[in-house]
Order: sequence, then structure tokens, then C-alpha cells
Amino acid sequence: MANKTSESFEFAKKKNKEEMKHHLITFASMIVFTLIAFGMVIGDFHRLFTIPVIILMAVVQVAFQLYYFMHMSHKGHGLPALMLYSGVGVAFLTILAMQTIVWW
Amino acid sequence: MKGWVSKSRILFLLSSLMLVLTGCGRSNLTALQPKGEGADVIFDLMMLSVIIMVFVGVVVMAIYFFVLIRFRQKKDQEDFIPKQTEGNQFLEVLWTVIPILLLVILAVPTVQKTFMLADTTPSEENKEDAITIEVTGKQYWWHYNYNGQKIQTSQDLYIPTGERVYLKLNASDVIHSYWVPTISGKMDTNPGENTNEMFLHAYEEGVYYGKCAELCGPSHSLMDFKVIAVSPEEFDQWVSDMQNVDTDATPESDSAQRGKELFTEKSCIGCHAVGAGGGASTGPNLTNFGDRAKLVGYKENTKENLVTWLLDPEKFKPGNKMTGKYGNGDPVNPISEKEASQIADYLLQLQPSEITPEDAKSTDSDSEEEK
Amino acid sequence: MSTATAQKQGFGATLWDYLTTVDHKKIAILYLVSGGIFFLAGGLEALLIRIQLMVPDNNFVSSGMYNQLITMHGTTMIFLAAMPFIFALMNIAVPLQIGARDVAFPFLNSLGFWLFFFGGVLLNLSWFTGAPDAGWTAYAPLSTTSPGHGMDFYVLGLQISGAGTLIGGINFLVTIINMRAPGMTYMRMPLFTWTALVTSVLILFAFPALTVGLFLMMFDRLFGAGFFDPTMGGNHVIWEHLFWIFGHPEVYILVLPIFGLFSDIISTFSKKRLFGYSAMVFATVLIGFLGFMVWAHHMFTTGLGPIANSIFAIATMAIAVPTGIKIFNWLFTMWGGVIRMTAAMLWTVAFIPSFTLGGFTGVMLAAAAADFQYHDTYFVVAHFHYVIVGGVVFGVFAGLHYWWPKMFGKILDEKLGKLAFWPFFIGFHLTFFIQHFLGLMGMPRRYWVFHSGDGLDLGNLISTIGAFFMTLGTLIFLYNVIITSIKGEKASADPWDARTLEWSIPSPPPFYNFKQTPLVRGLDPLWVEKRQGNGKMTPAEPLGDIHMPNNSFIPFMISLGSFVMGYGLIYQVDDSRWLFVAIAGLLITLGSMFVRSVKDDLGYHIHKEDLEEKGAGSE
Amino acid sequence: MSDEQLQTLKPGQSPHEPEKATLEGKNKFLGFWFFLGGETVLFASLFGTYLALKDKGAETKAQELFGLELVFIMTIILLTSSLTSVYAIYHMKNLDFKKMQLWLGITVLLGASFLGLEIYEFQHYVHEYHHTFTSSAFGSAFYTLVGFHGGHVLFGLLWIVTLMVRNAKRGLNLYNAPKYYVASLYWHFIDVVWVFIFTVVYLMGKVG
Ligand code: HEA
Ligand code: HEA
Ligand code: HEC
Ligand code: CUA
Ligand SMILES: [Cu+2]
Repeated sequence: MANKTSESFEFAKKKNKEEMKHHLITFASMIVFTLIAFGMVIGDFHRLFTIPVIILMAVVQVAFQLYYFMHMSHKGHGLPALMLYSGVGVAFLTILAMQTIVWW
Repeated sequence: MKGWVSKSRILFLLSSLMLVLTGCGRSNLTALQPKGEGADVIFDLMMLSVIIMVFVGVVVMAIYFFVLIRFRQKKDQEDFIPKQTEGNQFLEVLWTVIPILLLVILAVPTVQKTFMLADTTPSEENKEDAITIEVTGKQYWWHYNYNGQKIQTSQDLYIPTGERVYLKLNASDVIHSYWVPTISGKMDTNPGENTNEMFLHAYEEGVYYGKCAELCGPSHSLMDFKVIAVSPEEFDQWVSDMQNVDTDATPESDSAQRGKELFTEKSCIGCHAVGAGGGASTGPNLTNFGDRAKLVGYKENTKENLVTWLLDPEKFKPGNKMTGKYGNGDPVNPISEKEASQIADYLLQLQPSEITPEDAKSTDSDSEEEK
Repeated sequence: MSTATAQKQGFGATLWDYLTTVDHKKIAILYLVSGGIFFLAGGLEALLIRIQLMVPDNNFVSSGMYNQLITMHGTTMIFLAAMPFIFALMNIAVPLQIGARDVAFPFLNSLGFWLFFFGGVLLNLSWFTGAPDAGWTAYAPLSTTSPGHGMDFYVLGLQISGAGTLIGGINFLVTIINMRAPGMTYMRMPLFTWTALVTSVLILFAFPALTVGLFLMMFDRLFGAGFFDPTMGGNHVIWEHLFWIFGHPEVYILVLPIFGLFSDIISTFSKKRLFGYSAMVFATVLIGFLGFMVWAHHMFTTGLGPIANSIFAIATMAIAVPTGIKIFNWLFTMWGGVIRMTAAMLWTVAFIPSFTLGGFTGVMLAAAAADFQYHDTYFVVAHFHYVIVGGVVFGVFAGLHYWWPKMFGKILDEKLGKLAFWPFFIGFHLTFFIQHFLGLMGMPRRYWVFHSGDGLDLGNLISTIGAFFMTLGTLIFLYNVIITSIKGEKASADPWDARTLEWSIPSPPPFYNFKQTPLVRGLDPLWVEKRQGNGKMTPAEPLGDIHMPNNSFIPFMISLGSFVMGYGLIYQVDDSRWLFVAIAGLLITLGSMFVRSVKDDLGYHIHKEDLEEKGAGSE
Repeated sequence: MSDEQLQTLKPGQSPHEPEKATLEGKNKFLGFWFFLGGETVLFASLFGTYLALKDKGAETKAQELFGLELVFIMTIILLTSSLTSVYAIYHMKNLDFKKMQLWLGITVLLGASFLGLEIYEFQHYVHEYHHTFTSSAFGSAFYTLVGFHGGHVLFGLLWIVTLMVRNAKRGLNLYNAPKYYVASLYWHFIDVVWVFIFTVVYLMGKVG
């Protein structure tokens, strides 16, 4: 294990701190998305309007989780992303099928 | 190497021979001699696909045998190093594009015919006259309800020739599948809300063999039925005969009369209706039992067989839903042999209609009847 | 631990070694042996099926027994014979082909095997009390209402062995991605490794659907849930979807690695590099991709409607294109080469027309409207035995002949190999070719009897005779295995004049595989060195200590625990005291996992000096 | 290599990505992500089943059944636990073991309270509405989907606690860093699934 100098460690630490700030912002926006989603349901908007919006909120929130909290935005996550999206592809087909060709 | 080739050739010859020997199978069971619209349409599609496959097959096999014969290692080639070709763009494009084209040729009629077969609503002008029948698959028999005609029957489905008869398919226990190969493709019968629809359109009169095609338990392979296609006039006759059954009529013989009483005493009536109007449908409707060619779908409908069935249904249909549920509650001897004989006499004289499978025998004549 | 493996061992020690091994080469042998046993069991079941169908209205087995036989035959062959064969071949070849010392997760490799094994044993124990009888597809509600415990064994046996397979899949994914030797880029990987990679991806995404399906079925059968019960608002179509979302990719899981090994074998025995390598890779990926969009072609008659049927029909047909690319590339690899007809090559050459015919009938089935006639008839039985036996089983035989020297250090007798081939090959076509016509002549599948007078007698008789020919072939192969292990000659490192890395090290390889990690300089690295170098791989690193994983008994215990839990769950419906057995099993599993996570397992080192002592000339 | 792995890492030392510093770590990292890809399909199958069976056979439909207050609280708790586990990994990257353990401890507490509320919620449905696992297909599908998630939470808790206890004495090293990292990924994934559960099951259930 090649030991790096403590300078580079300090640098990394600073970068981590920077990132942590982003994480806080991420978290705050996730809470906001949640509030919007719940708010729309409680507010009793039309369902054709509500459903797409809350699903969108969920997708954005999940993207935040994946890219920031789970660091998928960092490099070296190409294959994890590929596999995850392949999984999402299969997941999408599965759910689509269950919605459309189970009852007739 | 020569041996290899000739051996495969012999094999091929042998299999073609087998085909000739067996012919195309029983003429009222095979899918290869269609006698109805659905089977006909499908047969065309099959032939188209076979032609495409034969074409590709010939190309593949030609290259295959050429390569195997031409490029086998020769005696002096132990140390020969062939050229290490990486590929050939032209060839690779060729064998990508040609199959795509062939598949398009197959896909277009496939889609067209898939939609055609799924078109199960009668057209505007014959909406009134179109016959719709509810088919219910049960372990291990079929129940029919001619809604428009107010007739309920079982096992044998009477239809007129020359028109589409619409079926609504359902099951009451597990999945079955309704298949009359010579007239039409199959369709599953689902338990629950998922009702399926299909049509039968027989071109000619005949007794067509039907099979249950979805594993449904121990007697899956015995869940046979018949579709009896008769001329429209005969069909109308049959309908009116069935609608006018007199269920109270006294049987001619004493034995049959006693049988009729036993039919109630031994709780048969709890599951079997006699009378096309309906009633219990836990077991097959027996209104025209005497007209049937087959007992429980596949056994010759003789008195002897019927008595055997009544004494021990397991003998003919393992796992059937009648065993142990009738008679005096004694699972071993629910009814005596004498009683069975009397009931048999009663059931066999239930022949309300002039129209029987005999009237539709035209296509059945070329294959011998089984024992 | 290192000393234990180095010494000559008694039987007990050997047994213990295999129970605890994490060495991919030994796990390969474990997979091979258990897969082989299950194959014989499945074959025996097939024979009984064929004997029952030899003559019309036969009563050789009862109808209930017949349904158990077909269910167990299908389930055993797919999950317990074909899958472990695939894993055996992947285990022996993949790490060696990429120049790795072991797989990425040796411990998980072992765990995957033992879970598979115990799942298989659980499933087969059902024979004592009544085996599952609703077909290998286990369609509800027949399966959920089937009396007795047969279907419970099916559900839990497959659940446990499925977990093992999933673990194995992830292991191979990471192995292939992370453990490649320097210079072994993706586009230099042998085709077998490529197909193993794609197959692992398919496993990763297909098996979870089965897992869920089996859970739902378990809840319905054992805990009173109503997923598939129409009276409770359930719907059996959900099962059909889940099963086939798994089931269709599963058939490509089986056949892709076989495609890969055929590619390696054909190029080896034609002395040519693979024709259209990148097209082959692309086709593999495309088949994997399309494999997930076609599952409903098994459900054309379920009643999904013409729109869904058409979409799935077209998607299904599309798979013919990449598969065709493969067929033609194989033919053109042989074109211009020098073909050596060894036993391995014989199976391969026989595969091409057999599989192609199976593929053709597949495309015919894909024509949705026509499938209304084919579905659930012997036409389908013929189709899938043509692709599975003519593809997968031929492939396994070819692969075994090819890699046997690498696994056991001895070459399977070539004469006997060819002698086994002919009866099997002829029997195969005899059995299954005629079945196409049986189906079209009105014989549905899963039929315990057919009636005399239905015109099906002769075809069935011929089919049965064919099955006996296949048995003969199998027996000759078994004899070959025994004879070879007794007096076969020792194999050299590279008996076939082959092209890939596994042939650069001794047969069988030392337990650390490569003394020095090789440097890969091109596609077919060994061939490159043989033509352009001195015939040996150049090392990519100086000789140094080698880090090795420790053996472990924990995988066995985890699997044993889940086996016990499965048993308990099955019988708790009869008597709730069995719940304690289930809980005990769970505790064994969790406890073993706990031990695993708190006990550091750092492995050990083989020291440089020991390696030098063993002699530099181990190649 | 191996013994080095057990040396405790201290702040001020490199590497700053201790979870991926060894080959084992890299393998674990990749393998676990792949596993999550598989889990995606697993949960999709459960979601699909739930959507197909929603309200089927049940007396009480989703709209009347669900209350949003509790779900909201549970959501906030789980989201927060996601943040706290990010903090833990932040401190791990800075090689500050003590703080990492602290934040993980908070994560565990939040997770446990989430689980407690979930159990309470189930109880409520069973007692007030007789909405049980065996009462209808809807019930079966609901408890299976949400229960699978709950099971994941439980497993995650056991896992993290085991890690914390096992390593309490010896601190962070290259051997256990990947384990911590992977456990945190798992925890985030649980949160991802929950986001879809509260949206698809509860909110969409309420909307009807
Ligand atoms: C290894 C296993 C395997 C493989 C590889 C395949 C390959 C294919 N299968 Fe098969 N299949 C099964 C195993 C397999 N199948 C099993 C087990 C079942 C039954 C399960 C059960 O119900 O129990 C089944 C059932 C099955 C059905 C459902 C039938 C029914 O139940 O009604 C269908 C329908 O579309 C189908 C289609 C196909 C197609 C289109 C391919 C294609 O991938 C084939 C592609 C190959 C070729 C086409 C040949 C080579 C190509 C060329 C030479 C190019 C040119 C060709 C053309 C232009 C046509 N299969
Ligand atoms: C990998 C998959 C695989 C393989 C290799 C096989 C191999 C064979 N299969 Fe099978 N089969 C299936 C998968 C497979 N099958 C599936 C999935 C089904 C559907 C099940 C269902 O409907 O649910 C099926 C169904 C099926 C049927 C239809 C049953 C029905 O629908 O009613 C038939 C009938 O002929 C059959 C026959 C055979 C035969 C003769 C072989 C032969 O190739 C077997 C050759 C091998 C041997 C003959 C072994 C030799 C045995 C010995 C030497 C005995 C020695 C014994 C000891 C020492 C203990 N199979
Ligand atoms: C529990 C319900 C039940 C009772 C009671 C019952 N049956 Fe049946 N019966 C059935 C069922 C179900 C079948 C269909 C069996 C099959 O084909 O799988 C059947 C079939 C038959 C058949 C053959 C019908 C055909 O279409 O070929 C006859 C005849 C018959 N029953 C007569 C009787 C008589 C006589 C009795 C009384 C002594 C009786 N049944 C009592 C359920 C019952
Ligand atoms: Cu009914 Cu098979
Ligand atoms: Cu398929």
C-alpha cells in the first residue's frame, strides 16, 4: 500500500467536507420533495395530476439518493450504474406487464 | 468422414419414412388436415414458416457439409497452419440482413392472423343470430351453456357448420385449455375473472376430437371431449329437441324406472342435472347422456362401461371429483351392482334428440373406431 | 491449511477437504459430480416417462405418478443437472481463461454450491412422501391446491438452490470484471468467458423474479395467503408472468455458455481464430438483452390479447438474428481451417444442425397465431429438447471432453468418446424428431396415456426406442469416465494444441493456478505466444508470495441450516411444532453467518521460497 | 498484504478511500452494487404484484385503510437515517472511527424506531380493519411488499450492529472498511425502496 502524504489526506478531507455540504442540501431537498408529495395528496388535487407528480418526486429523490448519498456521481461507478439501470429496465418491464396483462 | 455424412442421410431418410408410415394422424384429431377456419388460417401460417425454415436450412446444411468434407484435416496437414481470418464484413452483413427480411415476411402474416383470430365479436348483421356458448372447464369434464338457447349440456358440443360459433371460456377450479385441433387452435380456460374468447367455425360436418391441453391433475390426459358439427338444419332440430326435453317422462322398462328413482335416492341429482334447462352443475349435465358416443369423454358408452364407472369411477378417471361423494356414504361400495345396472338402464335411455353423433359421422369414417 | 492440502490424504481428509474447499477447481468437480448424479436421476425419470408412453393406454405407472415423473424430470434436468453442469464448466475454465488465481469471492463460490446442493437434495427427498406434480412450470392454482407436500418441496428446494445460483452469478460477474490478468481486455476475452459474463448478468436479473414467485407460492400454500386464489381476489396470471420472466432468460442462461464453449472448441479444432469475434460478442450481448423481452411467448394461449401477443411474437423472432450470426460464424470459422474430429469436436459438429432445427421450431412457435396449435403439445416438447439436448447436453459432453484433462489431468478415451456419441446422437433424433409430428397430430404434452386409434402409436414407440439409444450412449460415456480414471494416460498441459490461457499451465493446475500472473498480448494469448513467442506466457510480475483464501466449513453450515429450515416450514402446516425445527434451521444459518462476519478470514500466503522449491519448470 | 489489512487506520493517514484500497474491497464494492441491481428486480416483482392485486378481494380498500400521518413520520425518520449513515461514511473517509461509530449508532436508533412504528401500523390494520395477511389477495400483497422491506430494515440493523460491536475495540482498518461501506450502501438502498413504497403504496393508495 503506497502511503500518500498527509497533505493529500488533508486535501481529501477538505473535499469530503465540501461534499458533506452538498449532502445536506440534498437531504433538505429530499425533505421538500416528500412534503410536496404528501401535500399534494392531502390537498386533494386531481388524481391525473397528482399521480405523475408524486412519481416524479419519488424518482428525483431516488436519483439524489443514488448519485449523492450512494456516490454514483463519483468516478468508478460506471459498471454499478450500468447494472443498476439494467435492473431498472427489467423492473420497468415487469411492472408494466403486471399493470397491463394480468387482468382482462 | 464419409460415414458421418451417409449416416445422417440415412437418419433423415428414416425419419421421412416414419412420417409416411404414420400419415398425418387421425383425420378428426390432426392439425395437419384443417377442417375449420381457425385451423385453416393457422395451417397456412405454419406452411409459410416451414418454407422459410426449409430455405434457411438448406443454405446452412449446404455450407455445413461443404465445410466438413472440404476442410477435414488431411494426412499431410499435421503441421499446417491455416490463415487466421478475422471476419468478413460483407458476409456478416449478409447473414444479418437476410434473416431479418425473412422474419419480416413471417411477422406480417403472424400479426395479421393473431388479430384475426382474436376478433371474437360477431359482425353487426349477424349479431342477432350468432351463437355464443359459455364453456367451463372443470376437473375433468366440460360444461356448456348455450345462453341464447337456454340449453345446458356437457362433454359433447353441438355446433352448426358454416358459421362462426363464439365461445366464452372459463374454468371453475384450475386452468384447462380447450383444443379442437382439426377446427381451431386452443385457448386456456382461466379460473376467476379472466374470461377468454375464441370461435369455432367448422367447414364440414363431423365429430371432431377435442383435448384438454393444460395440465390439470391426474386425469388431464382423459379430459377428452367431442365437437359435433352438424348442418344448420340439424342443429336447429337439436336445439328444439333439447329445449323440449320431458324430464318427467316415465322410462319404458322397470329397471330404468327404478334407476330413475335411485338417481335421486343416491344423491346423484345433487351434482347432475337431467334437463337442459339447468340445475346442479357440480357434475356433467346428463340430459342427453344416451346420445353420447363416449362415456366420461373417452370410453365407449356401453352399459358395461357405465356400470364399471358407477361402481368405481377411479378406474376410468383417477382423481375425479365424483368418487366417494355419492350413494350411501360408503366409500368402498357406494351402490350395489344391481343398483348400478338399474341406473345405467335409466341413463342410457336418455336420448332426447334425433340428432346424435351418428348424424355427423362423415369425416370419422376413414379411421377405425377403437374398442 | 496450506500444509493440509499439500499432503497425501486419507478418505476422511479428502472428504473434509471437499466439504470445506473454496478452490474453484474443486468446486467445479463438486458441481460436476452432483450435476451428473442429478442428470442420471432425471434421465431415469425420462426413461420411465418413455416406457409409459411406449404403447397406447399403458398402465406402467399410475397417472399421479406420471405427473410426478414429468415434474421432477423437468425440474431436475433444468435446475439440478443443466445448471450445475454450466457452473462446473464456468468454475473450471473462467478463472483460468482470464489468468486469475481464483474467483473474486471464493467463500461465496463454495456457499453457492452448497446451497444449490442442499436445495437439490431437499427437492429429491420429496420422492419419499410424494413428489411435486404440477409440471416444472407449477402453474397455479393446480400447484397451490395440489394435495400433500410435493409442491412444498418444489417451492423450498428451488428457493434454496436458486439462492445459490444467484450468489454464483454475482461471483462470476465480479471475477470476470475485476480479476483479469494484465492485458486481458474485454475484447481479448475468450468467448466462453464472454458468455459466462452475459449468463451471469441474466442470472442476476432473472432469478429474483423466481425468488418472488416462489415466495408468493409458499405464502399461498403454507401460510394461507391469496395471491393466486381467485376466491380471495388473487390471479394466477401473476405466477405465469413471474415464472416466465425468470423462465425464458433461464433457457438462455443454459445455452449461452454452451455457445461460448463451442466457439472455443471450434476455433481450437479448426486451428483458426474465431471468425467474426466482435460480432460473436455483440450477438451474445444482444441475445441476453432480447431474452428479457420475450417471456410472454410462453403465454400466447393464456389470453393476453392480440396486441401483447403480437409484440412478444416479434420480439421473439428477433432473437433468431443474433443466433443466426453465431451459427454462420461457426461455419466460417471452420471454413478454410483444418478440422480435427476429436470427440469434443464431434459433439460440437453434431450440435450445429440439431440446435438449428430446434431454433427453427422455436421461430415457428413464436408465430403467435400458429402457437395456438403448437402450444402444450409434443411439438413444444420436441422444440425444447432439440435446443436443450441438442444444444446444452451436447455442449456439456463436448465441454467435458475438452476440459477433462484440465479438471482431472487425464484425457477421456477418444475411441470410447466417439462410441458413446453415436448411439446418443441417433437416439436423440429418433426420440425427438418424430415428436414434432405427434404434436401436430393432436398429442398434447403431459399426457399420461394416449388412446389407441388416435394414430399416435407408432410415433410414440419410435420415440421410446430412441430414449434407450440415448441411455446406451450415456452408459458408454460413464464407462469411459471410469476406465479413464483407472488407466487413462496423463495429459500434458496443452493436449489439444489450444489457444487460450488455461492451456498454458499444467493439467491439472496447481492449486494457486498461475505461479506468476501471465501477461496477455492478444486474443487467444497462448496461440499468440506459440506463433510469435517461445510458446510460453510471459509473466506480468516477478515471482512473489501468493495470497490464498482459507478453507471454510461455514458455507456447508449455512446451507445445512436453510435445508433444515425448509423442512420445518414444509411440515409446520401439519403440526406447529415443526416451526421450532424451522427456527432452529434459521438460527443455524444466521449463526453461521454471524460467525463468518466476526471471525476475520484473511487467508494465508504461499511463500516465494516454497514456489521456487517446487521447481521453476512446472510448465 | 493481509496482516497490513488489520492495522488500524488513524486520521491523517492515507488512503482516503479505505473501502476500495484492497482488491477484496474492490470486489466487494462491485459485487454489492450488482446485488442491488438484482434486488431492484426483486422489489419490482413485489411492486408489480401489489399493483395488480391492490384492493382485490378486500372489504376495506386502500383509500380508507391508509392514514398518512404515521407514514409521514416514518418517512422522515428513514430519510434522516439515510443522512446519518452518510455522515458515518464521511467520517470513515476521514478515518475518524469514533465519529463513524457514533453516527452509525444514531442510524440504528432511527432504523429501530422506524421498525417499531411499522409494527404498530400493521397491528392497527389488523385490529381496526381486519386487514390481515390471509383476509384477501390485497392483504397478502400489501404485507408481503411492505414486510419484505421491513425484513430488509431488520437485517440491515442486525448487520450494522454486528459490525459496530465486532470492531468497537480495534477501530477502522482496510479489512473492515469495505464492510462498513457496503452496509451503508445497503441502508441507502432500503431508503430508496421506501421512497417508492410511500409513493406507490400509501400516497397512490390514498389518491385511489
Ligand atoms: C436452451 C434452451 C432454449 C433455447 C435456446 C430456446 C430458443 C428459442 N425458443 Fe424455446 N423453449 C425452451 C428452451 C429453449 N428455447 C423451453 C424449455 C421451452 C418450453 C418450456 C415449457 O413450456 O415447459 C421453450 C418454449 C418456447 C416457446 C413457447 C412454446 C409454447 O409453449 O407454446 C416459444 C415460442 O415462441 C419458443 C421460442 C424460441 C425461439 C424463437 C428461440 C430462439 O432463440 C431460437 C433461435 C435460433 C435459430 C432460429 C436457429 C439459428 C438461426 C439461423 C440459422 C438464422 C436464420 C433463421 C431464420 C431466419 C429463422 N420456445
Ligand atoms: C435439461 C433439460 C432436459 C433434458 C436433458 C431432458 C432429457 C430428456 N427428456 Fe425431457 N423434459 C425437460 C427437460 C429436459 N429433458 C423439461 C423441462 C420437460 C417438461 C416437463 C414438464 O412438462 O413440466 C421435459 C419433458 C419431457 C417429456 C414430455 C413429458 C410429457 O409432457 O408428458 C419427455 C417425453 O418423451 C421427455 C423425454 C426426455 C428424454 C427421453 C430425455 C433424454 O435425453 C434423457 C437422456 C438421459 C438418460 C437416458 C440418462 C441415462 C440414465 C441412466 C443411464 C440410468 C442409470 C441410473 C442410475 C445409475 C441411477 N422429457
Ligand atoms: C359430488 C358430485 C357427484 C355426485 C354425487 C355424483 N356424480 Fe356423477 N359425476 C360427477 C363428476 C364431477 C363427473 C365428471 C367426472 C369426470 O369426467 O372427471 C361425473 C360423471 C358422471 C358420469 C359420466 C358423464 C359423462 O359425461 O360421461 C355419469 C354417468 C355419472 N357421473 C353418473 C352419476 C350417478 C349415477 C351418480 C349417483 C349414483 C352420480 N353420478 C353422483 C360428480 C358427481
Ligand atoms: Cu383439463 Cu387438462
Ligand atoms: Cu422462452
